[in-house]
Amino acid sequence: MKVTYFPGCTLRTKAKDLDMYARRCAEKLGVTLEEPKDWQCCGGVFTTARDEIATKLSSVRALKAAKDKEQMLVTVCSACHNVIKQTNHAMQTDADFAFRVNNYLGEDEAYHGETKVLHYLELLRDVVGFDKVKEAVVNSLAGKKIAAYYGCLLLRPSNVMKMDDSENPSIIEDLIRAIGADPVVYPYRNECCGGYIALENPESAKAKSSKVTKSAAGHGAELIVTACPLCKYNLEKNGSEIPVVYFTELLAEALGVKEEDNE
Amino acid sequence: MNKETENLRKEIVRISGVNPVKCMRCGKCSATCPAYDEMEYHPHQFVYMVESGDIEPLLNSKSLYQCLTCFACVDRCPRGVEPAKLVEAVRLAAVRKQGANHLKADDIPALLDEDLPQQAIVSAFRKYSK
Amino acid sequence: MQKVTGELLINKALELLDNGTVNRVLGWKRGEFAYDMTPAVFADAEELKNNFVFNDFCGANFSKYLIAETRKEGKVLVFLKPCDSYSFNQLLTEHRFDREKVYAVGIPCEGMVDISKVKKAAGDGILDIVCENDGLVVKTLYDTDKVIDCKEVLAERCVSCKSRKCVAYDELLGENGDVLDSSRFDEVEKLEKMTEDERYAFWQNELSRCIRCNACRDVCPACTCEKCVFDNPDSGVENKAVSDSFEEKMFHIIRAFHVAGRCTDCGECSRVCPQHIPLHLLNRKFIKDINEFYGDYQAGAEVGSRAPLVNYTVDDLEPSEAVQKGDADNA
Amino acid sequence: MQVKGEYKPLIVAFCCNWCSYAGADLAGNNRLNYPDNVKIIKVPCSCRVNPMFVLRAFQRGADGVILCGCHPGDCHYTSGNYYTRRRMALLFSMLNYLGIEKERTRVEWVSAAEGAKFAATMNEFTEAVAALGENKRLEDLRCKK
Amino acid sequence: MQRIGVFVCWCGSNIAGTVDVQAVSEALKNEPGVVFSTNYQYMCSQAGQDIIKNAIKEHKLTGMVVCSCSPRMHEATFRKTAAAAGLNSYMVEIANIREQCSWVHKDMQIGTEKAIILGKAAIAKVNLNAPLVPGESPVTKRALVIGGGIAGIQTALDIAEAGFPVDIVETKPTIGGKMAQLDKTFPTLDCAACILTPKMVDVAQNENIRIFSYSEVTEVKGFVGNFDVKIKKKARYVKEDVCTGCGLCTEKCPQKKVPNEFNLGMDNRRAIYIPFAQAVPKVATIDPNACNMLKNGKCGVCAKVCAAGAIDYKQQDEIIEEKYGAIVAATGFNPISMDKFDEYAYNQSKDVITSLEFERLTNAAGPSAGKLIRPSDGKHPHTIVFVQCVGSRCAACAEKGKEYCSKICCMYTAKHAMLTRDKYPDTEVYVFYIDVRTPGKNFDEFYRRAVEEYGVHYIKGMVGKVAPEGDKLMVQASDLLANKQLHIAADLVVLAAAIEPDKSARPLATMLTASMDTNDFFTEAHPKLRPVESPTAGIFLSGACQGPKDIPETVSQASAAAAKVIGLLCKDKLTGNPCVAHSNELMCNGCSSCERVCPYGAITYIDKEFRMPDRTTRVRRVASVNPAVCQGCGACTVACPSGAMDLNGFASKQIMAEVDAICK
Repeated sequence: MKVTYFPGCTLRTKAKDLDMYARRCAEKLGVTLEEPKDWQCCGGVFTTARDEIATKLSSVRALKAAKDKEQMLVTVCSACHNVIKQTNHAMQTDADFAFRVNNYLGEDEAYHGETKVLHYLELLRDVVGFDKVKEAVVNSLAGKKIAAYYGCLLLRPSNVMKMDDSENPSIIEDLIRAIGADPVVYPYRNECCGGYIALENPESAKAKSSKVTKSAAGHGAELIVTACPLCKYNLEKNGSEIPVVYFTELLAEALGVKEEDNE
Repeated sequence: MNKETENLRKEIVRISGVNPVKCMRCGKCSATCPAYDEMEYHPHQFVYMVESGDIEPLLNSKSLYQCLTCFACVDRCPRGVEPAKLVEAVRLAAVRKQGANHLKADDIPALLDEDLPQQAIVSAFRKYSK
Repeated sequence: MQKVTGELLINKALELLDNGTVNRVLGWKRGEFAYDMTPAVFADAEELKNNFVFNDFCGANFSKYLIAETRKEGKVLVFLKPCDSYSFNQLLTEHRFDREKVYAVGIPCEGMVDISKVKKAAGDGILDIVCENDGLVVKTLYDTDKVIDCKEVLAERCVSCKSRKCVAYDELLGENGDVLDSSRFDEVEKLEKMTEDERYAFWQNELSRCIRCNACRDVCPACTCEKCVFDNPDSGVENKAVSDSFEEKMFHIIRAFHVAGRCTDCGECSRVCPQHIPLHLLNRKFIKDINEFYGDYQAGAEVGSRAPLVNYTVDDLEPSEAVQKGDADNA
Repeated sequence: MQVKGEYKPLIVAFCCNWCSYAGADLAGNNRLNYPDNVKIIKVPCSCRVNPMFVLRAFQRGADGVILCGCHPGDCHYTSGNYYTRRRMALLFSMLNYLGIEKERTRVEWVSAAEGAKFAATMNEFTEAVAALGENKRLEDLRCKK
Repeated sequence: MQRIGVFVCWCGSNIAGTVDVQAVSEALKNEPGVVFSTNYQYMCSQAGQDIIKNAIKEHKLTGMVVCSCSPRMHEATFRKTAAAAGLNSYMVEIANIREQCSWVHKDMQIGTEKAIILGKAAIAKVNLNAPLVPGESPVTKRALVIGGGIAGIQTALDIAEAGFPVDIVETKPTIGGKMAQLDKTFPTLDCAACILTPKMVDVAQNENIRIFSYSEVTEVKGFVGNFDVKIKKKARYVKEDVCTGCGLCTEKCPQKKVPNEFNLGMDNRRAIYIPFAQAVPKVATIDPNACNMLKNGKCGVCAKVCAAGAIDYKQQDEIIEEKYGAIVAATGFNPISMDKFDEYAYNQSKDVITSLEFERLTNAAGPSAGKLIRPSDGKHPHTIVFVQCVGSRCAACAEKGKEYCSKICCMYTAKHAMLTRDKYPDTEVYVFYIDVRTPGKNFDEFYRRAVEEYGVHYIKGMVGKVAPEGDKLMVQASDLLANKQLHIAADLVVLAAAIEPDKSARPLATMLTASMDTNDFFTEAHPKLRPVESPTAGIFLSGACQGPKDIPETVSQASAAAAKVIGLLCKDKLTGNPCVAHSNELMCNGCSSCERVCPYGAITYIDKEFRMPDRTTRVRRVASVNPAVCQGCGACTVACPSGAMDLNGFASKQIMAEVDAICK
């Protein structure tokens, strides 16, 4: 099957791994990721103000491109996912906003949030199925204790993201189980890492991030997985005792496609 | 409330889509906020102060730039008030003023380190500048 | 123009008579004029072969006849066009006949023609009309035969057909169609957009032509009361009283309200009106309002559905809001 | 309230026994004025009002018809006024569609405690109907005269 | 043609001050049907009533109109007057010329004109009135109470005390309900079991009370005074009349790992069990989902040890059919699920518990024998955080919490905090609250004692997150008054979960045709004046099924409901309101429109045989109104497309006659 895939700015630069492994795993699982032509950066964060139009246009363009191809739109970066899903929700529910955006874009056919937006994790759970992922595993990670770090962007606002229970999520844990490892549940997996505050107040980011990594390690995790480049940066930068990797890398390892290039 | 404040209040309510009178003052937003300690005014105060028109202190407060829109307050508020959206609307009211950008392009190079993802820079720009 | 032929229906009817499934057939037979197809009950094969017809003039909706027919011995065969099937279901919802005593054969319908349009196109003095492929060959007193494209003379109700899907049948001849995205509310919208005075003038012009012949009521598949209120001296709206009576003046509003929420929009009322009053525009207004106020509802789409007027939600809109909403002029 | 000889519209008010009729009584108890053109007909519940009654009133010369019932959710019979609300929404919308002035019809929820609201509603409604003048249109929709 | 008398009342100057009563009685004299018209100073006085009585006799009146005050005032009076003189009560109509005429107008001419029109309308109506006779129906002198908690127990006891037989249907194996699970009760702190169990014993010993435990109501038909009810007595695989309750089986059963519902799953019970020591009936029950014998036929230990021979593995569900005159719903409440509130880590940590679980933890008969311990490690907690309003007052999303205040949490939390500090003074207790609501006798004093005498820390603010770290629960909360964010390392967190109606209430309400609000609480007939009755006649409400309630309130309401039931059962016959709907079978189409709008389920359909003009017969489905159930709203009359349905006393023709009279 084919889906529209929005990689996002960071996946082209600092988070190439997140992107590369996502593509390889998708291929292995029978999903082709098609990039829309000329996609633009989503802007990193969703501006909740209802009168902000310009900052949301790139998301709408990507959504529209997927609609034209009658495909789902899949993202892997948490930030892109959050921005695009929230924008799509606004297009569905805020008629005034949608009217103005459509006016601005001036396309023949107005867009009203018809495209289905999925995170790569949702693609694995709802489209591919974790059972199928499990069957595709060649290097079982049995015995490995892995903590999922969701951060804020994947889950919240939960009435829009609708990915999982925002207080007790299980989607990454289920993936970890599917690839044979043991998930470690710890309380700060859905708390903020500090995000872009790292830029001007690194101390604040440090306080937040180290709370997360300490808690994960304290609950016995050997490894933290995340879907967000900025989360990864913050957790690593602020002295995590345990490694932090993208979930796609872990999946690639399990599916035996991690070292493909070197063969 | 004078007319100017009243208009500002209405504008903030309009662009945020948040109705502050729904707040029942339980303080769960502030209980949940990860940036609480860095803030001078806390989420519940944003809600109360916008409601009562006491907006000027908020516009001038550094607290505006401490909220990371992590939506924890939005998700946990029992009344559906969505404080983060209100904070954002107040922040926009501040940075949309001429020359009031909290983050300027010239400041960036000094803040960078080589591992920092772009995402951080674009996000910060979006939140702090106009 | 019809995709199923009369022959096919006759054969089906013969088969069902023959194998004892039914003992009579409700169908169309030719009336006095070529375009005048009237409902008839056929009890034997001979009759069927000689008189049964199905062509572009068979607009009559048989559902209502089933009330009387099912009270007789044995099973009756009925042919249901898509719009008839909605009426069929609606009558079942209202427990008006015994489903066990009917064998329903769903048939596709390509739309029926409007004889007044044919007359307009072909002129007066029609002697005979033959339905051929997509056209009608009209023989008149005065002219040479005229060929008219069926599409040109399609009845209004068929131009804005709501559904080509048979929603009730025991057996289907041909392929079932779909519920259509119809333009049936366009006319209503046009009226809503007029000013109050224009609307009044429109209706005054239309309704003043009424001769109170009761044809609309008699044909209506929703008007199946054991005793119609207009015939009931105890109702306060009995007719045949003095000429300025209440019923005389309010007949159409009362009738439209009586069938509101139950009318399937089959369009029979307007078809039979000798004065060509667009009565369906009253019913459609109710349907449109119901859809807009309380969510889409199609009477007869399924058996047992709860009609909007015997239903409610606690946050329904207020009558004042309803009037505003239903009044495009003020929007 | 009225000056003699002035055009006085005739208003028929259907009031439910449990809330609105009691509300009208309370208006009287408190000596609140409203026009004498308003004539009240008691019904057990607003849902007893058949659209035919409304049309009958208009045809017989009423200039305005108002239905009063318990507030939604407070119906003595639990759900009667919900049916009223739907019926009248459709009826009034239809009358408007036929070109009848929409100010001539109204549904108002008046509780037994709302004597003041009852009087105010009647004053307001009468004024609105008076502004339209005599009801000609519904006396004979078919205008056969 | 009627012979109508018109009686115009002056009401002193109340009417006569603004209405020319003489002119009114003169004007009405000429109306069709009127044979007598007069006026008098006070029609409601004895002298006035005598005028009416005499006129009825003298002029052989068949109907009468009194032009007077509101019918809400004196309609009943004049109806009795008429009846006393031999005129059917329902041939009386009132023209309200006081509240709706003389009191709202100031001008004599205007008032007089309007009074005449109102009189004419009433006369037009009376012309079409028909004598009505209220129907009578017998009353089955037995009550059914659904739910065996404190509400149901109290209601049943009160009804039984009055001498009427009562049946209690309880879904659990024992009566007692939530109160049986409580430790102490506020504000007096007496032990719940000490005051409840004697009542349970009373129930068991009362000759007028039958208990159907482990049973449920499956069907309700009929109407006030005459309900037909089916009760399913689920198989408990123990012969109730044989079992002595010795409990030996519950000790010997090898299946030991069944979560114990009574202790909210905090310990285990056997597959055969008696919920608690004072259970009523004290009879064992086999859990078919846990019993090996029932699942795969391998065991049979309980049957072997039972000296009484009470075990019966072949027992079947039994359906009991009984008639009742009145039904009381007492289905109670439950705490809501905490699944949607995982910011408090209820599913992550055993040491985050609900208040009801806390009750069990402090109860001497509970899983820890009354010793307050952490469920995770059995250690004594030194810091306890109570969180109020978890899921109450929650408007954000319906699937998460409840919009209403659960009412009881403020008080029981004060109780828990106080008892904890009393028994374990070394324990720090924090209560996070939004508001403390203590309206009740001695309630606020109780809460203040918790603060002032027992040193409970009350903090205004909510808890945002509970994070289990190591053996501590890191509680992050706000202290709104200090404008601080607090971080407390707690040992135990107790959540005051919102309460909701029991899940069985909704299907029950459907069976009873009793209305419910959007939260699934039963609706009362009037929120102020008829708080213990459902709008459906013969259905009464007891306890928390009507709204959140504490024990004193529940018991008051339970007794009130009992009083209402007794009032009903005391009657031999019920006199109905004759102003009910009736269907003209000849005109009825049988379309079901009326049935669908009837709020009382008063309309059923019957197949009726009609003789046709040609002497054949035809069977047709027609509507039939049960006059004992119909309350006379008239919704059906408008829903009926054929006009077959009409309402006595407010017939279409009558109302149209009034319209005509007014509009003339």
